[in-house]
Amino acid sequence: MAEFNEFLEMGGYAAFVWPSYLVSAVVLTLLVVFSVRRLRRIERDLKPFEERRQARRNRTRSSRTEPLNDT
Amino acid sequence: MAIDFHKYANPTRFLRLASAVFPWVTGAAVLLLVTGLYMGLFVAPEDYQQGETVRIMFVHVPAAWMGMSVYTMMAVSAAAGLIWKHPVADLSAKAAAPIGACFTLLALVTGALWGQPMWGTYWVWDARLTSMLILLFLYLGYMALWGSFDDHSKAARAAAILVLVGAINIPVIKFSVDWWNTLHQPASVATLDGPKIHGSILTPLLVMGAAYMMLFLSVFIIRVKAEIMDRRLQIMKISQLQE
Amino acid sequence: MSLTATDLTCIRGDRLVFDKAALSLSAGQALWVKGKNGAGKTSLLRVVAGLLKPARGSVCWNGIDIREDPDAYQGHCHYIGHQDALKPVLTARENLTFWSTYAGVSRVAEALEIFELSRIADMPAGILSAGQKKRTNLARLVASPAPLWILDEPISSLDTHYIRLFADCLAAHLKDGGMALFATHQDLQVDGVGYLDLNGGGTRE
Amino acid sequence: MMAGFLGLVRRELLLAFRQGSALTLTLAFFVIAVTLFPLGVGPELNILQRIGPGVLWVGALLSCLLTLDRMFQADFEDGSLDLLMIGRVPVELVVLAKVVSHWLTSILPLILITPLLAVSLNMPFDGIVAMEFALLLGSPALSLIGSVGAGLTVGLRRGGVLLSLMVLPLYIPVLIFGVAAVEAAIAVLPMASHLSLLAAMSLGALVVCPVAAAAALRLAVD
Repeated sequence: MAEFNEFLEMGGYAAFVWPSYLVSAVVLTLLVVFSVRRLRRIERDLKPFEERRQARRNRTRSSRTEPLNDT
Repeated sequence: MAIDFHKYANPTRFLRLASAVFPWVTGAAVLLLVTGLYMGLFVAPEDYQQGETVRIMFVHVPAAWMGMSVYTMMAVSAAAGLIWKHPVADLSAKAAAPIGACFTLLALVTGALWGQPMWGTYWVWDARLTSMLILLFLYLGYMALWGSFDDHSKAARAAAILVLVGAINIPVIKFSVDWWNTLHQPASVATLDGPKIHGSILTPLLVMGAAYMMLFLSVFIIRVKAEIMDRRLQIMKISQLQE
Repeated sequence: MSLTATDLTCIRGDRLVFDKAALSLSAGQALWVKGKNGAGKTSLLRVVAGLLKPARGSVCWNGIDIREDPDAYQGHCHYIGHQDALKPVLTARENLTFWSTYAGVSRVAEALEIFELSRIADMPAGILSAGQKKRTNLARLVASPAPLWILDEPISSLDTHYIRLFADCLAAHLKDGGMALFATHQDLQVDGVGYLDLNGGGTRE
Repeated sequence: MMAGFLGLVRRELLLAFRQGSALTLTLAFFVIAVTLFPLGVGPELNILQRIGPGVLWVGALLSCLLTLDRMFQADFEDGSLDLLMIGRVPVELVVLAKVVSHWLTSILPLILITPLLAVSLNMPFDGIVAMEFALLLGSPALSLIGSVGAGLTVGLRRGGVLLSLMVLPLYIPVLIFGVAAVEAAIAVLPMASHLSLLAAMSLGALVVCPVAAAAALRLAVD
């Protein structure tokens, strides 16, 4: 157990080493979380448009025979 | 009459490549982070001069590296966007800016935390910290410029001009700040370079550097994908308006 | 001297403004750009003037794309926009003198004379009425000759007398081998003017 | 072409003198900003002498920013910018004419009044001489870099704030070597290298900035 405490103390510099790791972890996780949430939000907003476009494409495809390349 | 200019803003090739690479990059990032932290915190010996505070270097130096290399990458993609008009280039510069800004901010914070035990104050106008601070301003200026345009393609070109002018100025700023620092160099301050880095410290540093690079790539892919989808969303909203 | 534009597509802020617009003008010809509001008349004029970059298609002056070799085209056309490009602090004469010397040849007195501005020539442009400001702006067309006139709503805020006066001016310009491309809501009754209907995207003589 | 260029500069100067406010605005701001420092820092002359060069240079930088965003904005609003873009004079020269007139109307007055303020900050005579040279050599870079910022923010809402955020970081090298030149003169050390660096920055800006500003203006009218 003592060894663990000694590790925690960081030779007396615990007040500097741990905060710098903590800040790094917090900032990077926030960055990832916000980025992923933004992507989810945009995909959610895009869903109705995609479905409408798909529906329109199916209608036109059924009325026409030649294949429609999807850009 | 509405032409289908999704081609204009829908680079599926990039999306396919990105989603293929994404799992590998994220996996590598996690793996490298874990090994880097383990080596940095447990394996690396403490430094004879700085003691345990040298471990801060493992989060400070990679962040500084990334802060600078992301800005360079933005300048290159901005140039590509202006010259070859490739829509993904503009989007990738816009997507990378916040990540670069985060890394620069981390470099500043961890630099200050590292400086305190050595110099007794949190902020010392050390040449590298000052250059990092100026780099952060350049990032903020870039992101603020994006925010103040409503027309996307104009914002892209304006931001590209700014990041290129900024990139041309970075060496001049770096030179003048370094020179300015030596002019006002207080006598006995050990600069951030610290002791000559030997093996046991260097390897965790390089592993952490690679980990930060992979982390950048994975967040970058997420953000670029979001930017591309956002462009498609705007275009769809407007073309819906027109029908 | 000829101006041709082929397959012009203009996109403004992700909005398609017009598509596959085409036109051609040679000496002595004029084209009236028609279309309802928002059809992109102003955008078309700005594209032809070289201010707006078309998403697709090209504008050629004497066969050379104006984007590739701007020097050949710059200075050869007058652009009259919605705004009057007058500095309120300077007098009408000073404004005209600046723009004409800027373009090279300066015939300010004659221009003031034609547009009946001599009486107010030395008053600060800021206190002129909208009609007087528009006439001062139009006087630029005469103060320094240029082969191509690109006019966006040139006769808005003019009364019938001055509309007639401007129409004669335009007719004289065409007779001298000049060219004009203009968008307006009233018919100028100048003969030999084709028109371009932006809604349909095609041109009819 | 040259007639057009000179005509544009003459018009800008005429406008500046007709609307006297632009001229006095910058001067008044510079004087007030500099006099704030002794009030804030305290009247001890040796402190003032120590911070004098820095205060004057930061003051000059900020005052130059004030009139920057009007450099193209006024022409954008009344439609002149469109005509300037398609006129006979290439856009890069139009930018240069604007920079020259901005320098003459905004920065030259600062340089002329600096000796007065330098005395109030207890700056020795050769420091003042160095300050004048440094300002003369370094300030063109301020106008040139500023013109790029002004071009990028034409037509934007709250463009002024954005302009300073973008441009100030790029002013730092000029600030550092400007102050260094004056401090070297005060300490009777050679300052030729600092002045030559300032001149180099201005010349470098002369090459890069008109092209960048012209590209930005093409964007604004697009």
